[in-house]
Amino acid sequence: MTLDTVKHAAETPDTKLPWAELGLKEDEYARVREILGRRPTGAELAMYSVMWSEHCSYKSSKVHLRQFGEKAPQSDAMLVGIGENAGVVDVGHGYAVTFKVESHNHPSYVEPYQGAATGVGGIVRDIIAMGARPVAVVDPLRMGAADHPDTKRVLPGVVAGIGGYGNCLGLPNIGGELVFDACYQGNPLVNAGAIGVMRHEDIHLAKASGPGNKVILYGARTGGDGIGGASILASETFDDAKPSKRPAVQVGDPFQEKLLIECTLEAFAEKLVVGIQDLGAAGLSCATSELASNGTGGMRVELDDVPLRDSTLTPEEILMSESQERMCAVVEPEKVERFLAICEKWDVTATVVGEVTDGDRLEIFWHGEKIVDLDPRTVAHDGPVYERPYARPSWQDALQADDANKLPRPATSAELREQVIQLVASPNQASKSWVTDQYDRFVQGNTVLAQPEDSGMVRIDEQTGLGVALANDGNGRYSKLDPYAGAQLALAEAYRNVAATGARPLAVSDCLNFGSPEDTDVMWQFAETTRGLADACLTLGTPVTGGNVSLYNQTGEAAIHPTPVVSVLGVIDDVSRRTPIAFAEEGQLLYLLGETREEFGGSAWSQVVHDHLGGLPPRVDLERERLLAEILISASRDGMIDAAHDLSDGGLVQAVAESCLRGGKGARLVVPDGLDGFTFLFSESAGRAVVAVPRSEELRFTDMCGARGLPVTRIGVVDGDAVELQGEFSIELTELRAAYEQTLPGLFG
Amino acid sequence: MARVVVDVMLKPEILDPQGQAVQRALPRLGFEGIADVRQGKRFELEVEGPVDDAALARIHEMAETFLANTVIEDFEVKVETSEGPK
Amino acid sequence: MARVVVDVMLKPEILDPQGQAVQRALPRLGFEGIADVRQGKRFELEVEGPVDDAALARIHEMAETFLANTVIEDFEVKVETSEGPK
Amino acid sequence: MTARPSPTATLNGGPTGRWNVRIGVVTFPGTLDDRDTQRAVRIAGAEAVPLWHRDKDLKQVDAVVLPGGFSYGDYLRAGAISRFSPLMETIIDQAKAGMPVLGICNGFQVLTESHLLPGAMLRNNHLHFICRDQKLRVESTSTAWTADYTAGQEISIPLKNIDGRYVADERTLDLLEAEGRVAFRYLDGNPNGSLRDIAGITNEAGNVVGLMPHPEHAVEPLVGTGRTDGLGFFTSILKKLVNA
Ligand SMILES: Nc1ncnc2c1ncn2[C@@H]1O[C@H](COP(=O)(O)OP(=O)(O)O)[C@@H](O)[C@H]1O
Ligand SMILES: [Mg+2]
Repeated sequence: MTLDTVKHAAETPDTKLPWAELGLKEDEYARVREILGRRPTGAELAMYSVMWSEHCSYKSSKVHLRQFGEKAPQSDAMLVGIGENAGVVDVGHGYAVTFKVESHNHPSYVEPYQGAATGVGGIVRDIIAMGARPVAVVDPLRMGAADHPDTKRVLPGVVAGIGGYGNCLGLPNIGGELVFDACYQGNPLVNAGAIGVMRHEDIHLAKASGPGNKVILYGARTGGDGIGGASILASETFDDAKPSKRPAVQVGDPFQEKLLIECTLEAFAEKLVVGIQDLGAAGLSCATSELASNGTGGMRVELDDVPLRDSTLTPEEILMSESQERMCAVVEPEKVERFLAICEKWDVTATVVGEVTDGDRLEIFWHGEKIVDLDPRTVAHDGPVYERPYARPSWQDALQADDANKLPRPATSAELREQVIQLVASPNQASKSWVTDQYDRFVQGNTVLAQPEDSGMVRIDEQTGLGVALANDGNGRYSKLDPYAGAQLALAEAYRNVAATGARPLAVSDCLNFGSPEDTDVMWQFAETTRGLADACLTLGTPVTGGNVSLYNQTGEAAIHPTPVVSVLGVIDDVSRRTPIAFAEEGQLLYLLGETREEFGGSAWSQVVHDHLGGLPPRVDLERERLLAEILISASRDGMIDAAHDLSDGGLVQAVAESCLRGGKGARLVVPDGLDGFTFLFSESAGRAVVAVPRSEELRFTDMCGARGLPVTRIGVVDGDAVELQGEFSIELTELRAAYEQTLPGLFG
Repeated sequence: MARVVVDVMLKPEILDPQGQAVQRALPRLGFEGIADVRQGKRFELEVEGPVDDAALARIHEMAETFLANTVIEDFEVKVETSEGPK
Repeated sequence: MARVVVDVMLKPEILDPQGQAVQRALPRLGFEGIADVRQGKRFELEVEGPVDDAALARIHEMAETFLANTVIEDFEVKVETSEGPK
Repeated sequence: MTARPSPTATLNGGPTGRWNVRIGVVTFPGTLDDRDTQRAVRIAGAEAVPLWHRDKDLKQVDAVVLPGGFSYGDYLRAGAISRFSPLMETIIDQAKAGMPVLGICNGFQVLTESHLLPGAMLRNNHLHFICRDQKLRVESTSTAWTADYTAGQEISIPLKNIDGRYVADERTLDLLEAEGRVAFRYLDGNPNGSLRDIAGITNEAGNVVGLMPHPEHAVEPLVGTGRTDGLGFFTSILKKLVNA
């Protein structure tokens, strides 16, 4: 076998390469040839093909994502924005916080445990690559129908994988979502998010600067993981006798990752690192080309020095391998010894594999021969950009015309009561303890709030009580009805959830899960979503700091609901001021903040009772959201409320049920003037929350709402052992608890 | 009653963090000369009735669809003659 | 290189919920006639040098002090002749 | 980061940081709760001394805590690899000579693997990781780590593990009961199938204690479960060492 060196490639311009099998389009391959002025070598082709893939290049989504930058609100908090491994925001007292959400959808369908586990591993490496200590994880999940047999395979595996990995890393899981819907049957969504904390001066970036500086690869050895494409390259064109077995599934090693965290942080603390990049999708191809192109010079890499788990790997495969738990650091020569000593201390394999050069090329060598010689920018940043066609789906009007407000409503008090129980017991509304009890929420000793609170909250400074909160939301049903409004509702809900716990919303990360961008309907949904989200972020003053796009979540013709998952990060000056959801004190007054309209399109009620999806989602009023948030934050700071719960899917009755069960106290509710009991209980109007106010604070609180123009309605009192709607029905907490808590254990054991 | 054993091991190309951790610990415990360790699972099944070809075919199917995850694992079905670990 | 296998199983008197969970699932998957399932561990050791009595004695010691916890587990050491799961 | 003196620490233990008591907190690769344990030690009023698994030296500490986590990923068996560390050799010797040692969760597993405590920990009977606020009864107050509790006192502290099922043979269990060495028992339902609802035990001398639930996560009113029921472990040892 002749090694396909740069020289060889120049001499054999007519050699056919399997660019199509590697996923490149004809014009893309032509561009590669044009960029290089010759045909690529096998190794170069491997790099271009993975880095120009949809996953790594964002070629279909880029033109739309630009709005997040173009429409970004002015924010003093933003320290590092879109384009790095994760965004960074200033939270005061010299602390900076980084956070991001990513998808690991497809791998989690193929192998739920490992797919989900490695999803957590990947997002945590993004956080450490910024210089931060990870302090919490979250896991927004979407599964197929709760009673579908395949969901019994996927969900328990996913939950065990997220727990198995996150628990072993010592990261408290402080939030997430679990939504069941048949549209996710063949395409479950496994999104994972992480938060990290650092001092301002510790922020690190992925760039290789300073000629002579060493490139160190450390962590797990490189194996043949996730390199199906490269194997084609190796076997069909260059060597027919290659081993055929290359695993499509990667197995995670959380213990290795824990060591990686500790040794990386120790190296940061000793100021040993000039630039750093995690190895995720596209492995070394991505890390070397991104480090080099973001730096000032070029880079030279000796591929023979990469520690291997499998000695039969070809250079193409080494470049593409997605073996987990690896990082790449750029270190000044005189600090290399110390860096390696820290790795040794933590039993982490570390090897110098290259150095920064004063040129501008990325050069990679194998057995002493040059097999890659290219401008790293062309791989990392100058990938193809598509303006994919899109159009409003032909079915959209009919869907919106199918008005949920016209569905038959409960006719009697008994029926109303029955539907409350049905709602609370439905898989999407029922308690998620079956999931969250499998996650460690206490580790690190800083968890102030975790599930089932409105947002997760961790303390980041013991002296001052400074803390951060994170909430993730997304409602695919709303987005299906109106993707522009759906994205805004997702943001509004996460924003409201953060404020409900007393934290001030600061910044946004998002994970956009969609079907195929080659479908004009899907592309329209995507365009509408990004436009809606960017507009709303501008209005609410919360910039998007980063995120992730997952496309092709589609089985045949059927795409999933457009599902933007929006994460809002908030800050709270003193976590002792946090507001929980629990109604814990008898006699406290319950107030409903905001306005309730007849809005049932996409509602939980329409799904649970009628299996219906149609009409319009709730109206969005971002100014109202902002006002509501201000009230909730002030009330928390000044001690005017003891509990708050945001109203979202399931409406008021769901929120009240959760707050009562959490606090172990009942509530007596009265239908306010101008509303009927059904609308009062089940409407999903946005911009609302329910709060528990101590009697001594009642006047102060209502005056504040009145003065600022927020509608506030007294709806009842915390009292007794039942949730009672005066004149209609009463449900004992024991019955309510059984309905709420038994559903998931009943389904999943 | 007859005993059938199903051994399930990670495929050779798949990372085996457990086996690795064991192997790395051995020299520290004073055990040299072990070049590699892989850790897998062993299932001992007590089969009612005769272990004939039909029974073995069923167990093979069970191993393939349930005991092993063939995306990442290989398996082997053996009829035990000895008594297994004591 | 020679392969030595160490099988480690929970002692019979110790509850094995993993084995039980497997056994309970079998009928639901349409597999009848399995009276009991026990799940244990299998270690495949690649031994450098000859697998003579001395080597086996060392491996036995390794199994007893490390691979198995003899408070709860039994083990068996076997020299592999076949190739293991394929 | 240093902790503010907690009001509860003063209640139970006396003025913060006045005595020069050094409590070692061990870090193995994969240990997770070491920094939380150090915080708990500080809140109780003692000095927390980090100990590294590769060292043999105990840095003149007066007592040692083996914290929770997944040392060596819990690969092979929880605690099985850690117990062979150089530091554990020293700790095993010192424990036998009477030094107080507390093993929490993974630390408990290390203690059973080291045979400093009898029995073994196995996978939970329901096979899931479980994280919850767990009610316990303190059965023995005559250990180095429990004197600040009252016999029979009920406390709630977090439980979080997947290998938390305590097993031992009948003879050992009977002996533990007879000698009053069952230190903690689960209340309100056995969370993992532990024999005789055992949550924690002590050695004969009472200096070595192991338990699965996490007292170090219940020392501040704001975080975790919001309870401080776990602080007594750390004030108990502090008082004992101060009065020694
Ligand atoms: N939906 C999105 N919204 C905002 N930023 C996004 C989105 N998707 C991707 N990005 C940003 O684009 C950059 C590249 O993303 P990605 O390649 O996934 O990063 P990484 O490889 O570090 O995970 C990152 O800064 C990421 O935050
Ligand atoms: Mg990254």
